[in-house]
Amino acid sequence: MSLQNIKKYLRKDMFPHIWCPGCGNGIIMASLLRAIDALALDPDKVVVVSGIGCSGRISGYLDFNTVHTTHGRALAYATGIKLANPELTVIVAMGDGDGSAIGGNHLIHAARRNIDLTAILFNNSIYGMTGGQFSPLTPFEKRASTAPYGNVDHPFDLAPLVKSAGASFVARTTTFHVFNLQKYLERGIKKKGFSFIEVITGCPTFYGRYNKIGEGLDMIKYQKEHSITYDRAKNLSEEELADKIVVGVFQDIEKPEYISEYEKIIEREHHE
Amino acid sequence: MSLQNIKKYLRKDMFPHIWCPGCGNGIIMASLLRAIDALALDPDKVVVVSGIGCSGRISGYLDFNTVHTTHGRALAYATGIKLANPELTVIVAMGDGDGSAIGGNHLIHAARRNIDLTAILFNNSIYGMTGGQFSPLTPFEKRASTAPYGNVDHPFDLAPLVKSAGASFVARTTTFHVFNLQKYLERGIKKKGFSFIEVITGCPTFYGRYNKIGEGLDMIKYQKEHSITYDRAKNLSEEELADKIVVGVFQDIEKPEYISEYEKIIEREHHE
Amino acid sequence: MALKAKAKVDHIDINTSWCKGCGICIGMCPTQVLEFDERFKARVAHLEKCINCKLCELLCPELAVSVEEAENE
Amino acid sequence: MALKAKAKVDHIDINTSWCKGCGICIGMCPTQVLEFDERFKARVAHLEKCINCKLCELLCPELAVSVEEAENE
Amino acid sequence: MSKNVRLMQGNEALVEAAIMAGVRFFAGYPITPSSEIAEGFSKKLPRVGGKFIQMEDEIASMAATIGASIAGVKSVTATSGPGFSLKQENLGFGIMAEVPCLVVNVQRMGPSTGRPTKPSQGDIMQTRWGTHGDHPIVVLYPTTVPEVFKYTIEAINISERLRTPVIFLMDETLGHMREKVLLPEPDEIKVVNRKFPKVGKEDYLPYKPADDDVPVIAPFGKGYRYHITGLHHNYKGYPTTQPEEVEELTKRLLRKVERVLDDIFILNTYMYDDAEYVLYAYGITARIAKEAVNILREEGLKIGLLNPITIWPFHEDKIEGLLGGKKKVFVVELNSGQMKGEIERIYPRKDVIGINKLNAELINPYEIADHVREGLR
Amino acid sequence: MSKNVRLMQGNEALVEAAIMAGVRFFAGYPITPSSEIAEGFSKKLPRVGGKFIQMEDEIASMAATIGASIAGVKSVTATSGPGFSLKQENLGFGIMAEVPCLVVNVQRMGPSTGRPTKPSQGDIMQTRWGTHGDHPIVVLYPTTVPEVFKYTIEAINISERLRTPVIFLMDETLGHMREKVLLPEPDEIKVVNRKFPKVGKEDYLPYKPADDDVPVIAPFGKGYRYHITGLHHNYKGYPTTQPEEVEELTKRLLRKVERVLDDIFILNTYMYDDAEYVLYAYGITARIAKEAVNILREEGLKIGLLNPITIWPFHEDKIEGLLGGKKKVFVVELNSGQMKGEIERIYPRKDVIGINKLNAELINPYEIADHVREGLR
Amino acid sequence: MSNRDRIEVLFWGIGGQGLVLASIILAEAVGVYEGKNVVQSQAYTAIVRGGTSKANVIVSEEKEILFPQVLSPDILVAFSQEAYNANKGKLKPDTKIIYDSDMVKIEDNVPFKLYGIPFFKIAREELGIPFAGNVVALGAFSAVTGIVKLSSLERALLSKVREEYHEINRKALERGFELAEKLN
Amino acid sequence: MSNRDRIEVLFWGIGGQGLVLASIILAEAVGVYEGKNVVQSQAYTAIVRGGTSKANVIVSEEKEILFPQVLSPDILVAFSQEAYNANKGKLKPDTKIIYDSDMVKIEDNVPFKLYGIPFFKIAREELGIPFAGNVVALGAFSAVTGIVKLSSLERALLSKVREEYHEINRKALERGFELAEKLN
Ligand SMILES: Cc1ncc(C[n+]2csc(CCOP(=O)(O)OP(=O)(O)O)c2C)c(N)n1
Ligand SMILES: Cc1ncc(C[n+]2csc(CCOP(=O)(O)OP(=O)(O)O)c2C)c(N)n1
Ligand code: SF4
Ligand code: SF4
Ligand code: SF4
Ligand code: SF4
Ligand code: SF4
Ligand code: SF4
Ligand SMILES: [Mg+2]
Ligand SMILES: [Mg+2]
Repeated sequence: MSLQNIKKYLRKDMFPHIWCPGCGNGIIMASLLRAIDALALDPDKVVVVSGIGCSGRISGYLDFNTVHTTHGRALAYATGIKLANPELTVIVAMGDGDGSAIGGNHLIHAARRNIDLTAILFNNSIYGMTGGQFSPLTPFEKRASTAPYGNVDHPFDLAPLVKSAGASFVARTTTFHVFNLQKYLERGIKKKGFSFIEVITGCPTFYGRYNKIGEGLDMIKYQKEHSITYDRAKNLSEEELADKIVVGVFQDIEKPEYISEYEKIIEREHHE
Repeated sequence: MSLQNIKKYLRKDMFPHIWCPGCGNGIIMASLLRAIDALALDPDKVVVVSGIGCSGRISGYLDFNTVHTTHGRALAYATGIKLANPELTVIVAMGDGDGSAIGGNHLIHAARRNIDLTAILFNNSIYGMTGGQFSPLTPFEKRASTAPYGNVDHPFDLAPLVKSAGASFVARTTTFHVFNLQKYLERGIKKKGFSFIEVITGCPTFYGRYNKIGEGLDMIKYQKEHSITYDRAKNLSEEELADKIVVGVFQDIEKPEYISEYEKIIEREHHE
Repeated sequence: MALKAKAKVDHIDINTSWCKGCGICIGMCPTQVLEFDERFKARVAHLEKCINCKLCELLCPELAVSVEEAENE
Repeated sequence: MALKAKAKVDHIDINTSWCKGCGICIGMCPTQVLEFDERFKARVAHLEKCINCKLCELLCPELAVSVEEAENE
Repeated sequence: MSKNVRLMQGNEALVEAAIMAGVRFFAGYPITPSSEIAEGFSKKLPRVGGKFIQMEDEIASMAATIGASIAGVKSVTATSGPGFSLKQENLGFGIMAEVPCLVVNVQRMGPSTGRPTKPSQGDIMQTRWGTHGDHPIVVLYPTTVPEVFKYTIEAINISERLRTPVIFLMDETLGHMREKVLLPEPDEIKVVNRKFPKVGKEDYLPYKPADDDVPVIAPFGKGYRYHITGLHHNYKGYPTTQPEEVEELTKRLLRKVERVLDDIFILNTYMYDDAEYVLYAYGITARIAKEAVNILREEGLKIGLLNPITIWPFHEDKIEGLLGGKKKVFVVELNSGQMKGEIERIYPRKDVIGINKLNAELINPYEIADHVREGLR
Repeated sequence: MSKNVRLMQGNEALVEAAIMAGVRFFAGYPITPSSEIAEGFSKKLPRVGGKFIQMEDEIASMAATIGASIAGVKSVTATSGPGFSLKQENLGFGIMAEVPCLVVNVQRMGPSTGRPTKPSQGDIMQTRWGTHGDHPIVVLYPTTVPEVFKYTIEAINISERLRTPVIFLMDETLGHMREKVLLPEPDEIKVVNRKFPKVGKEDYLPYKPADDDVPVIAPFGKGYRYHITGLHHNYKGYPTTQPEEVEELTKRLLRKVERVLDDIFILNTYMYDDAEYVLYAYGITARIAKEAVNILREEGLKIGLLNPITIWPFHEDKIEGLLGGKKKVFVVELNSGQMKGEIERIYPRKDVIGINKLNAELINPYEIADHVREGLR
Repeated sequence: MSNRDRIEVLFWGIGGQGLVLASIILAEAVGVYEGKNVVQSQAYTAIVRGGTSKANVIVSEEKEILFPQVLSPDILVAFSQEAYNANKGKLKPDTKIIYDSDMVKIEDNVPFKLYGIPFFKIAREELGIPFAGNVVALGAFSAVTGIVKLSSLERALLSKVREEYHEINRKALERGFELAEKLN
Repeated sequence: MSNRDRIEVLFWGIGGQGLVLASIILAEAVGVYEGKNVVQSQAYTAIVRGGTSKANVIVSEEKEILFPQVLSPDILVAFSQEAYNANKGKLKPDTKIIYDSDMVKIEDNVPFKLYGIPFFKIAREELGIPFAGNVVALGAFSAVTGIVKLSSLERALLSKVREEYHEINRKALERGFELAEKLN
C-alpha cells in the first residue's frame, strides 16, 4: 500500500498539519488510514470523532464524517452517533489527557457497555496542546510543566485498566511499530464490540524536551529500545519492567455488544 | 463491642434515619462505627465525606467532621481535605451510581494516585434515591425503572477494576458478612494508601421489588446464599460464577502513598 | 470479639422508636428469640434461647437492637 | 503487505512543502538513503541503497514521503 | 370522552409529545424531579424503534444527545439543576456546532443540592447564560400539562428549524402533577424536520448559511463528508483564526435566532387589554397568577396577565409595547427576581415590583393578590 | 529600582499575590490561557509548604479546592471558559456550604472551544448566573498586572470575610501580558483570615450567622464536629425541609453579600467629575477605554471613564447616582453587550450605547473613539 | 376559588399504603371518564418508605383549575393519625373526613363530617388482599362525596390492574361503597 | 498615543528562534533595570513549533501604557521573511527594521531604516551557540535604538541563564551591539 492509496482520505487543503516537527501524531494518522484502506471501508460511512488536544486535531485532516468535540468527551459523542446510526463505523481519537484524565470515565463506561466503537488513545505521556503539563499517563518522577520537581502521581497502566472495564479488544503499541499499529487498528475496527488501542507516541516539544529524551527521532528510537511484548513481559519482575513499554494484544474476546443487545429489545417491543 | 460503644458516634437528633425498613445502609453504618471504635480513632480527627444518594445520607448521622457533597464528587472533595490536612482520617461513602457512574473517574484517579483515603461503596445495584434506575453495577438483564425490558448494560466488576487502577487495598463483602465488613473497614482505614471496600447491600424498595427478591431480610439471605470467596472463585468457570458475589480481599499491598511522596518535595523545596 | 467465649445474655434492648419492623433480626436469629409485636416492631419472645451470637444487633439497620450481657462491661 | 517480495524502488517522492525536517526518515532508514537538504528538509541522497523497506514512508509524521516502486501499481 | 384523553404528569406529556414530534433518541442521567422523563423514554422508545441510553453522567448525556442528532436523529435529554449545570459545556458545543436537540430542565430548588423535591424557578438566568461565551438561546416554559405537550412539539420544531439546542423548562410541580391531555392524531400536529442539502457533494459547504442564516447540515453517513468543531470555523467547518470569519460566525449565531423572534416568541395574555396593572409571570406561577387576576378583578382592580411561554430570547420591543401605558408591573417568580431584571430594562424600574417566594413552596393566588394590594398602597 | 520590582505576567502575579494572601492550596486542570497559574503554583507552593494538585478534570479541581478550604487552608483554582462551565455545579456547593476560595477564570473567546488563545469578555453574565438556583456572587476583574496583584489579595480577603467563593476574572491578554509589579513586603498588605468560633464545642452551631450574617465555621479537625451539606440546612448544618428555614438560608446567603456592597464594590474613575459622556468599561477594555478618553479629551469632548473592578454584585444605586446628569453612556465590551443590559436597568435604554467587538481581537482606543464620535452624531 | 366550582381532596397517610395510586385513580375517573377538570399531584420526599405520603386531587366541573394544590381540603382521606393531627387546623367545618378507623382516632365534638371505616382490616380480613385498603377507601369516597361514580372509578382502576385481579378489586370498591352508604 | 511617549517594538519570526524570550529580556531591561514603563505580550497559537511567533514590547518613559499591543511598530525585529511581508504595510516611514539578513530580504528604496545583520549565522559560526541569534539581535537592538542600555539587557539576560553560559551570552550581546554600531 503506498502513500497514494491513503492520500485520497486527506483534506489536503488543511495541510501541512499543525503538529510540531517530529510529533508522532502524524504517524498514527497515516497508520489509521492504511487500516481503513485495507479494510476497504466506505468513506461515507466512516466517522472519526476526536476530543481536544493536539491529537484531537486529527479529525480535521480526514475526509470522512468528522467531529472535533469537547475535551474528554469524544467517546460520549461517539456513543450517541453510533447508537443513532449503527451502520456507521465510528473511530474515536483521544489524547492521554483527553481520554484518561477528564475523559477517563467515558472510557471505562464505553468499555463496560462494550459498545461497538474503536478508540485510539494517543499516549504521548503529556498534555501537548496546553504546554506540557503531566497527564495520568506520565510516568512517576518524570518532569512536566506542572511537575517541576518530578511527577508524584502514579500513572495508570491503561490498557489493562480498559480490559478490566470490559472491552472486547485491547492492544498497546508504539509509533515505531507501524505494522502492528495498522494491524491492531484493523482488528479493532473489525471487532464487534469496544476496541481500545493505546499508542505510545512522541511529543518532542514537551515530553521529549522536559525529560531530555530529545527530538522525534530519538523518541521513536526510545520506543523501539524500550518495548517488550505482552507475552514476554508476563515472566518479568516489576523491576525488570520498570521503564519498559509492554506492547501487544491484551484482550481479544467475543462478547455481547451493546447495540445488538438493545436491538433485541426493539425487535421484541417495536409495534409501530 | 456493644451497641453502646458505637451509639456515642451518632447524631441522635437525626434518628430514626431516613432509610427504608430493611435497607442495608444502616448495617454498613453500624459496621463502620464498630471499625472506628475498634481502631480507637479520635472522633475530632475523623472526617466522613459522602456523595448524594440514599447512601450519601450517612454523613449526616455521624458525629464526626462530615460533608455531604455533590453527586459523584465525594472523592474529589476528600482529596482536597486530606491533602490540606493529612492528619485527618478521611473516610468516603459512596453509592454505586455516585461512585461508579458519575463518580467513576474520581474513583479510578484516587486509586491511581494511591492517596490515603478509605472509600466505601454501598453497592445496592440501583439508584435508590432517585427511584430505582439501573446503575453501572446492576447485573445484565435485571430490571430497573429505566430498564423496563431488562438491563442491556453490562455491569462493572468494580473491585478488580479499582485494583487495576492502582489501589493499595481492595475488598468486597456484603451486609450479611458483618464481621468481615468490620474487619475490612479496619484494614482499609489502617492502610496507608487508597483503600476501597465494596459492600453489597440491599435496596428492598427498588432493587428487591423490581427483581422480585423480596424484602430486606430476603436480600440478606440472598447475599448469604450467593456469596463465594475470592479464593474459591478463582477455580470456577464463568458460568459457575454467573450469579455469585465474589467476596474477599482482592488487593493488599504496600506502595508509595501520594501525600507522602508530595511531602518529600516539600521537604526538599521548602525554604520559608 | 464475637469469637470469645460467649457471655450470658441478660437482656436484649430494642429501641422501638427506631425499629422500622424490617424483620431482619427476627429472620436472622438462629434460635428464634425474636418476633413481631402488634405494631410490627421487633420484640423479645424467648430470651432463654438466645445464644448471644449478636447477629440481631449487628444486622439491625436501625441500630435499634442491643444485646446486653450479664457479666462485666 | 510489507512482507511480500520487495519490488525495486523507482523513485522516492518527498513533498517538501509538507516536510518539517524532523529527520525521522533520515534517521530510521536502515541504509542511509536520505539526508537533509540546505533548508533542513529531507532529500534522497543514495537511492541505489534503498531496500524498499518503506520505513521512511510509514514513519514520516507529515505523510510527505512516498516510496514508488518500479513495477506494477 | 375520547379515548385520546389521558391523565398525565408533565414529565409523561413531554415524552409523548417528543415521540410524536419525531424524537427517536434519548440520553440521560436520572435526577429528581426529571427522572420520569428518562423512565418514560426507556419504555416508549424501543416501541417506536428508537433508542434510550442511560449515560454515566449528565455531561455524557448531553454529548450523546448531540451525537445522535449529528447522526440525523431527533434527540432529547432531560435533567434538573445540578445536572443542568453539568451540561453547560456541551450545550455550548451544540450551539456552536449548530446541532438541534431538546434539553429539558425540570427545575428544583437550588443552589446546589438545595431542595430536590420542591419546585423553583431559580434557573431562569442560568438557561440564558449558563455556558461560557456569547451565544444565542431559545427557552420555552409552559404552564400546564396540556401546554407541556403542545410546546414540547413547538420547541423541537424550533430547534430543528434554527439548528440550535432548545431548552425546555418545567418545575417540580409541573413535572409531577397530573392533568388531562387530549392527544392529537399525528396529522393534527405540525412537525418540522431539518433541511437536507440540495447542492452536490462537491460544492457542499456545511456551515454556509442559507438565506435564513441557518446552514443546511447533512446528517452523517449520507455522503456529505464534512467537519464539525467547537472552534470558530469557516463555511467548510474548518477551524479558522481569521478575525472576520470569527466575527461573522459569532454574530450569525446570534442573528439567526434574533431575526425570527416574532415567530418564536410565544406570549399568552389574560384580561390584558383593559388592564391598568400587569402581572408578568411564566411557568407554574403564571397559572397561579391567572387565578390572582380573577381574585383581583372581582375586587374591581383592572389587572391582567402577561405570560411568556418563550422565556428567552426576551422580546424587549414587544413587551415594551405591551407594557406601554400600564401603571405598574408585578413580576411573579419563585426566585429572587431574575426576570424582573429584564423587565426593568424596558420599563421604569420604580414601577416594577417583584413578587417572589424562596422557601421551596408554591406561591398561592391569595398571596399574589396580597402583594399586589400592598404594592398599590 | 527596587529589587522588589518584577516583570510578571498577569497569571504569574496572581500566583504571587495569592501566596502572599496566605493561599497554601491549589487544585486545577490545565487550560489555555490559564495554565501558567497552575504551573506557577506547582512550582511555588511546595516552597512555602503548600500543596498543589492536578486533578483529573475541572469538576474535581473545584471539589478539591473546596475540600481544602473546609480543612482550613486558603485555596485557589483557575481555569478558562470550558472549564469554568464544568465547575459550575461545585461552585454552587461552595456558595451553599459557605466555603471561601478563589476561582479564577482567564477568559478566552467562546462559545464552546471557540478561540482558545484569544481574549474575550464573554463570561461576564456566566459568572453571575452560571450555577443553578438563586445565589450570591462576588466577581473581581482587574485591568493591569499590578492590579491583578492587588485585587487578588482583595478577592481572597473578601472570600474569607464573607465565606463565599469569589470569582476572579482576567482575559487572555491580561493573563499573558507582562508588566512591572512592585511586590510589597508582607507587612504592607492587609490579609483577612476567616474567623474561628468563640463558643464552646457543645453550643456550637456552625451555620448560625453572626451579626454580619456570616456564620463562623470551624476548620475540620479542630474539635468542632459538625455537618456540611449542599441541601438546604438549619443552623446545625442538618438538612431541613422547613419552608421557614429554607427561606431564611436562601435569603441570608444573598443578604450577607448585599449588605457589604459598599465595602466590596471597587470602582475606579478617570476624568469623571466634569464629564458629560461616560465610557463604562472593565478589565482589559477599561485600560483601553482610558486611552480613548485621552484621545477624545484632546478633541475637547468631555468624557470620562467608569471602571468597576467589582463586576458583581452590580451596585445599581451607586452607578445610577454616578450616571445621573450624564448625557450618554458607552459600554465597551469584548462581548455582545452583556454588561450593557445591567446599565439599561438604571439608565434610559436609548442613551446606552454598546461598543462591542466579537472577533477575538482587542478593541483599540481609536476604534472606541470612533464609536463614540459616531454615537454622538 | 372565588367561584366555588372547586373541590379539594387531600389524601394523607404513610408511604406504602397506596394512597398516591388512589389519588391517581380518582383523578382519572373524574377527569378521563367523567370529563371534569382535574389536577392531581403528590408530595415527594427523601424518605422513601414508611414516611409521610400525601396527594392532592382538585376537581372542578367547568372551571380551569389554576392553583394546583389543596389550600383547605373539602375532603380529607386520612390513613394515619398524623393525617388528622397535621390537618385539623386547616379544615373547614363541613370538610368530610374519610378515614381508616383503626388507624385514626378523632376527638368527639368536632364539626367535620366523619366517615370512619377500617379499610385495611376489611381488605385484609374480608377480601384477603391486605394492600387493597386504598381501593376500599375509594369505594367509600364515591358513596360519601358523590363527585365520582363508582363505575368511573372501576374503569380507571381496572385499566391499571392485571386481569386476574379485576374481580377482587371490583369487590373491594363495592364493599367500600356499601359500608360508606350506611354511614351516609 | 496622543502624546508620543510610546515606542512600539514588534518581534516577529518563527517558533523556536527565541524571540519571545528576547522580548521578555528587553522588557525586563527597560522596565525593571531602567525604571521605564513597559508592557510585553506575545501571540499564542495552536501551532506549537515552527509556526509564526510574535511578541510586542511597548516602552514609555513617563506615561502609563494603556493599549497593550503594537498598532504600528516603531521598531520591527524580523526573523523571517513573513515578518517583513506581513508588516510592511503597517510600518511608518521612520520605522527601524532590525532583521536577520540571511532570512529576510527587503526591497530597495523603502523608506524604513534598515539594520540587516546575519544574527543566527554569527551566533552559529562566530560564537558556536546556534540558538543565540536572538541575543545577538538584542545587542544590535540596543545599539540601533538607544532605548535600552546594553548593561540593562545584560542584567536581565544573565538573570535567566545558567552561570556557565554567562560569558558566552555576554559576548553575543556585545557582538550584536558592535555590528549594529557600525551600521548606525
Ligand atoms: C474542559 C476543558 N478543559 C481543559 C481544556 C484544555 N485542554 C486542551 S487540550 C488539553 C490536554 C491535551 O493533552 P492530551 O489530551 O494528552 O492531548 P495532546 O495535546 O497531548 O495530544 C487540555 C487540558 C479544554 N479544552 N477543555
Ligand atoms: C449531578 C447530579 N446528577 C444526578 C443527581 C440525582 N441523583 C441523586 S442520588 C442519585 C443516584 C443514587 O444512586 P446511588 O449513587 O447508587 O445511591 P443510592 O441512593 O442507591 O444509595 C442520583 C442520580 C444529582 N443529585 N446530582
Ligand atoms: S506539542 Fe507535542 S503533541 Fe503537540 S503537536 Fe507538538 S509534539 Fe505533537
Ligand atoms: S430506596 Fe433503597 S437504598 Fe434508598 S433507603 Fe430505601 S431501601 Fe435503602
Ligand atoms: S444474639 Fe443471636 S441468638 Fe440472641 S437474639 Fe440475637 S440473633 Fe438471636
Ligand atoms: S432488625 Fe432492627 S429495624 Fe428490623 S425488625 Fe429488628 S429491631 Fe426492628
Ligand atoms: S524505503 Fe527503507 S531503505 Fe528505502 S529510503 Fe525508505 S527507509 Fe530507507
Ligand atoms: S520524516 Fe517526513 S517530515 Fe521528517 S524529515 Fe522526513 S520527510 Fe521530512
Ligand atoms: Mg497527550
Ligand atoms: Mg445505589
